[in-house]
Amino acid sequence: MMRKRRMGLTVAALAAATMLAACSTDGSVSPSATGDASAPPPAETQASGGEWFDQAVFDEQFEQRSATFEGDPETPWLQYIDGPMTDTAEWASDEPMRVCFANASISNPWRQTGFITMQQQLAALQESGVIESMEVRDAGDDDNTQIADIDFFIAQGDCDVYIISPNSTAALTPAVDRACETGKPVIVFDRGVDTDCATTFIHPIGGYAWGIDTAEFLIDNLEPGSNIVALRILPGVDVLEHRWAAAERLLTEAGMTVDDHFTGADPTEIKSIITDALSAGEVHGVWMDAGDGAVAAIEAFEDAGAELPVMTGEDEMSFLRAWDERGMTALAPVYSNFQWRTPLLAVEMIANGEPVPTEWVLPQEPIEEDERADALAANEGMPDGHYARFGGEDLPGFPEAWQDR
Amino acid sequence: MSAVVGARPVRRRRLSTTAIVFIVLAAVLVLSAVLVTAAGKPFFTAGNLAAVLTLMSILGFVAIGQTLVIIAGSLDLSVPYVVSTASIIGAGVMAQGPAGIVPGVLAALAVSAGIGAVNGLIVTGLRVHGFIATLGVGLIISGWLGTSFQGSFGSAPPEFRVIGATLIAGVPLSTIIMLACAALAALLLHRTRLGHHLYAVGGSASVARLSGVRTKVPVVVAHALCSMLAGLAGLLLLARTSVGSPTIGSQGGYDLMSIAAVVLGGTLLAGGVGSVLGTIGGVAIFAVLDNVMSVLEVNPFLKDFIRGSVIVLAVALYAWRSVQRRPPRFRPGKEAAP
Amino acid sequence: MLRETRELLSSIGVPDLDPALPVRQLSVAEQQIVEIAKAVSLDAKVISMDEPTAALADHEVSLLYRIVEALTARGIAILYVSHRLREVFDLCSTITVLKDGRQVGTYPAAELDERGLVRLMVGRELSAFFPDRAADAAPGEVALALEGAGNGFVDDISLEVRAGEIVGLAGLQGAGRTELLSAIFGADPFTRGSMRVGGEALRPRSPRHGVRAGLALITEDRKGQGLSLSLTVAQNALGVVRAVFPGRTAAARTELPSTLEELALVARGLDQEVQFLSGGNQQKVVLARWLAVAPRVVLMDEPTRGIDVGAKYGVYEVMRRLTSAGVAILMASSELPEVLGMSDRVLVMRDGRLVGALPPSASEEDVLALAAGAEGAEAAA
Amino acid sequence: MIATAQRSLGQRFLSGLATPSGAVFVLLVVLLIGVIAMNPNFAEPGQLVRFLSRTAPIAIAAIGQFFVIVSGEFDLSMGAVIATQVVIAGNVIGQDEAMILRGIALMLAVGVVVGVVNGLLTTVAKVPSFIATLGMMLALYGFVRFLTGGAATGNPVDSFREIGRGALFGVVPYPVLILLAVGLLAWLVMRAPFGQTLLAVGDNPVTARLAGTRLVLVKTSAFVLSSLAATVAGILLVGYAGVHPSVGQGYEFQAITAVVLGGAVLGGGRGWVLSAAAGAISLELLFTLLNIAGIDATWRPTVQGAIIIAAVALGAVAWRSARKPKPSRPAGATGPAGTASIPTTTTRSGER
Repeated sequence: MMRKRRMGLTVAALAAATMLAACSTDGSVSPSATGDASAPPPAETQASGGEWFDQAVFDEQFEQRSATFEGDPETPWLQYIDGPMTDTAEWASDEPMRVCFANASISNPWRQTGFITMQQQLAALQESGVIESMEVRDAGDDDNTQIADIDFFIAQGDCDVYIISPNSTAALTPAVDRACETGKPVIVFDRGVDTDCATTFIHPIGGYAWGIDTAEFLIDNLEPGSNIVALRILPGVDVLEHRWAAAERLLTEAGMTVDDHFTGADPTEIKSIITDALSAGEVHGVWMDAGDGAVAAIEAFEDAGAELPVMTGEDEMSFLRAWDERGMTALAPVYSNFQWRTPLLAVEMIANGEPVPTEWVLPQEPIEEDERADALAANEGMPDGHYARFGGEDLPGFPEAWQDR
Repeated sequence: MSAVVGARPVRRRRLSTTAIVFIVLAAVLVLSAVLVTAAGKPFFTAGNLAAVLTLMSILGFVAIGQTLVIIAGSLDLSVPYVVSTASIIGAGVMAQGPAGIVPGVLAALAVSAGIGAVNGLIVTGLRVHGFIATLGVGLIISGWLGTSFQGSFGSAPPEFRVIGATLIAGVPLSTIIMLACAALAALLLHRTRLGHHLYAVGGSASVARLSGVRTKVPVVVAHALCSMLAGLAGLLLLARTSVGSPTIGSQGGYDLMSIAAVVLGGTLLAGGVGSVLGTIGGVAIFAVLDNVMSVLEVNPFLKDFIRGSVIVLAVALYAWRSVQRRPPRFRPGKEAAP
Repeated sequence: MLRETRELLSSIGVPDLDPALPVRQLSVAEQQIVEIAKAVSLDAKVISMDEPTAALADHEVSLLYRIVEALTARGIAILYVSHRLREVFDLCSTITVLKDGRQVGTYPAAELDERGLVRLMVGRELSAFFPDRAADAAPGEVALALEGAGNGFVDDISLEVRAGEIVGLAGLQGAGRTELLSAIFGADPFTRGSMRVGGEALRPRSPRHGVRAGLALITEDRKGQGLSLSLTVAQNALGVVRAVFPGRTAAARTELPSTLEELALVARGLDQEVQFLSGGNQQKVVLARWLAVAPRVVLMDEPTRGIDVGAKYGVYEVMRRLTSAGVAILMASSELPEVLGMSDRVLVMRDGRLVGALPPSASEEDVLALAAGAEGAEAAA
Repeated sequence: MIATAQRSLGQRFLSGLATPSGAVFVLLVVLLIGVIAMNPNFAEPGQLVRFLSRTAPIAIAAIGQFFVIVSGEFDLSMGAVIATQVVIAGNVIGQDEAMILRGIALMLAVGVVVGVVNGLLTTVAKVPSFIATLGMMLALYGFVRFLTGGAATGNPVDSFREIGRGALFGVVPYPVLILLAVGLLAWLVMRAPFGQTLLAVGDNPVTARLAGTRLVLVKTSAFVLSSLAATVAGILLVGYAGVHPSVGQGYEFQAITAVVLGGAVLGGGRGWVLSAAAGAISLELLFTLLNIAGIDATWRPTVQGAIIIAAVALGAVAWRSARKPKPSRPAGATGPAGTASIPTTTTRSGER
């Protein structure tokens, strides 16, 4: 029975597939147009399935850390590294634009903070008549849902511009391609996709830069041979994997002993891991690929009566505050949260027919000890899950919109 | 004997649970259309219907399999990891090009069926409750996935991806395949000996055993079929995303959602009673609900709240109706009929 | 499939059972028939029947007799397990006696009589099937009274049970005896009429209400409704006290060993799970459960179903002891000898109503005629 | 007639260990020895107490889950309750010491309400508890995140966090004391008529109802105990780790696993409450062992899954063999006991 059934299913699937290859379909995809392997994927995502470290990208981001950024440092969300520009004259329009935004999710504090910033930016642009409306679909961290969301936007035919914050790189590539085929401008930000069809791909320098900044800081502040515990959220997410790939490479080269763990961003887990590590021996340094939960790690040292480590966290407020209160040796790397403003500002530029950088690399500067006080002062009253470099101080809703979530 | 038979009062046919599922679905559809229209947006557009049907198809595969397992009196929490495994294996084999499609599909389904058989053997042979057995197997697979695959893996050739992106008369091909599987599963349940045995074992394993049914076989087969359907879901996701992904199954939360959809479709969680048609209705209710919330741009967090409430309310509706009662002989009220 | 089923049912002599009905809706007798049909459909050469009549009323037993005869005529061997000695002699050609897991002996049926069979089963001579009534037995106050009571399953029930009295409840399967008992107990409450317990007007709305009022219900389905099978003897025996009168638990626990001793319970210990006890010993645990709350009225539904002759006698003794202590007993049973042998009065039910009362001196035929609604039977009542 | 001969304490202890509820303690000791062998530091009293302190929340959650499981139900909303309580602690108590008592009262009230709703949905509305509590889980997670925009404002005041972080006289952590108190309380509850009735309800609800049990009340109480345990676990976790939306996530599955590891049977009627706590501690020891053994972090779920299945499978075998009946023999019965059908009778009857 079972075999018959399985064969039946397979046969049915295959028959359907061949039949469809023959008959023309109204689908938004045709095999030839999905750009199978025709577009050279950006190097950042080539590591799929294996080792995440990519020397070329590492070198590139190493350079970009000290690159000169075009534009006003007062508005870092508009800065970019000089490079190829996309001509947008064809989309120039006086009409307010209807924006369709396919968001991966707002399931962590970083994305929540960014989304608030984005909505405030939207309000400002609606005020100035650039944007008429923004329809948001939230995929709840699911590739399949996000693909359906994008296809829905395309089928609806109601969008003047697409903004996509992909849930994952490779899986969303075909859907982004389909959006590009509509001929409307497509703005991709945060995580990338394996196609360069987008009008602009907005992102901070990248995960390697984070890894380099943090590893160099630990190496500068610790003796070779020190024990470093690395706290990572989860495997398989490229922006996070790149952070660790670069840091691990540099730390190991510098002769550090590193021990990495996945925490699921759960502070309980973090505290247990540190406690176990401390019970096994001394821990001199803590490396994190995201800052929320850093306080639990610090408290684990305090509760065990151990000396506080040299530590890298993130520009999340709880970490900055804990760092400040305890006077630790620490660094707050930044994955520029202000990038959530940039896509809407790009829409404004497109509406004006101004060229936009094809790959829009935003600055990404860690907060060092001497900048900490300023960062704390500028974000007075913000909740713990807020990010210091959110870049929304000049927006109309500041600060209430970020304070009362 | 005739006296005994004759003494039985007339048994009135009541609305079947499946009928109620579809009445609820219709109500949800109407309500959705009203809400969406009131918000000034179109609901019954081709694009939107395609979106609903696509959302249905993936959960549909998993839920059909879950129906079989639940009818047999077990349950399967390992499905998300089977989905991911199938997508990885399919993508790995298909990376060589169109020639890999058939081997890829076969390999993915074979491995999925193997995982399901293991689930079934642990449940029947080692007598571990399905909840723990499949939770454990899920953990085992997730460890393998997490260790061996960091990020996406392999790729699907365009010829295979067509399955994920084709519409026939406005209906996604994936939905048609899902409905075909549903029909096969319904045939299996109602027209084959194995199907009858599934109901028998789920209704009461000891009674089934005493009736000469080999109680282990149907449970193992149900688990194998469930995993195979999860594997099909994984392949379909592969066709949609073009790459294998070790997390694609957990992203969708298919374990608890499929169980919820099955129960929403009127199948008894305790086993022995249920239908595939009802499950399709349950899946459709979820899909419409999700779609409406997307169209109305409901806060993502509030979506979960609404989902949870609807599950409970709908199931309460069936449960309230299906409290088993013998038909009364006399009018139960204050005054008896003469 | 329906047609095949109908043919199958005809072949064993029940052409009028609707194959399309869910089994749940069938009476126990009809379900039994389905079981047999299932075995026949598998072309079984040997069919074993374990207490096939346990759930059947005498009237339906004759149908089973016909089926068994039809099957043996087709060359099918029947292994018939029963506590009902009359059936054994009626149907069987060879009798094997088992006791305590061992085979006592196998004899041609013709070589045994009931008395000899009982001796083999019990291992000693039983002087009588039923213990004698206490000599000074005079019924006391009315302990339970119903007046025009009814619900969805029984109607217009009026009866009285006095303290120290055993009232038997006879009727065919499906006549409503079980329903009446559970209505009195509050499990399926009356919706009309009045009820008095010990002189106080009281209509239990729930089993708990019934227990608090001094009622006890010993159900016909011991394993499904009477016991918590995977719990121990002690946990079961204290189950009702703990559920309804938690304050009395300590006292009940102290009394438990002597209660069980009196009941002559055979078990490995108080911590043995009841599922491993024999039917008779399980029934004793059920009795212990209820004795622990000292009920005023005990409702018994098939109190000796599926237990061996020795244990039956033990149950009867407990009933006598209870009545001499002033407890009222309302007992439903399908075994007419038991009803007539134990009861002070016999009430007969048919189609959910009481159709008559008979003295214990009545014959089985009188009871059957009344229960089956034969011509003139009502007049006789 | 009843074999009342008392077995010696040692015999009872040994036969207790042969049941799954006892075997978990053997597992616990084995794992503890394993951990200490790989990291001798762990044997220091201070380390052990700190370990116990950090397992307190999951052990308490497992104790709560036990009540529900033993009554034949599931509570999947536990993790969501913990998350809710954590967020309430962060947002309601905040930095205001005066709010601590009111905050705790609110948390307990929320716990009771969730339990009552779960219980009524299961008993009155007849929704299977798996679905009812799954719905509650989604609804709670969703509602709390909707109200708070996904993140709490920050950790509550330190004096409140002391409950989960501090120690009595700086030696015995409060969580350990609370765990001991909860364990003792749970043990008493299970010995009391209520606990025994709960077992009976889990074994056979029909029998229990006919014995006069108020099913609605008893089962609902089990759900209330479960969400109260989750509330206590939440209070400890806020102290231990601080406020974060992911605190508590997955606790329902961990707690259920711990309860099953502790020998309770899904479906109800069997189990010992302290074994549930032991199951939780064993699970944590297992994670610690994997950590110390340096097993690649990504492989940990695999090892965990395999061990859970193996433990439960062995447990099932243990139940079957441990409760194999000895044939009951009436007093006065003579003759050889045991025939071919029950060969082990004579040799084993002395053990019990």
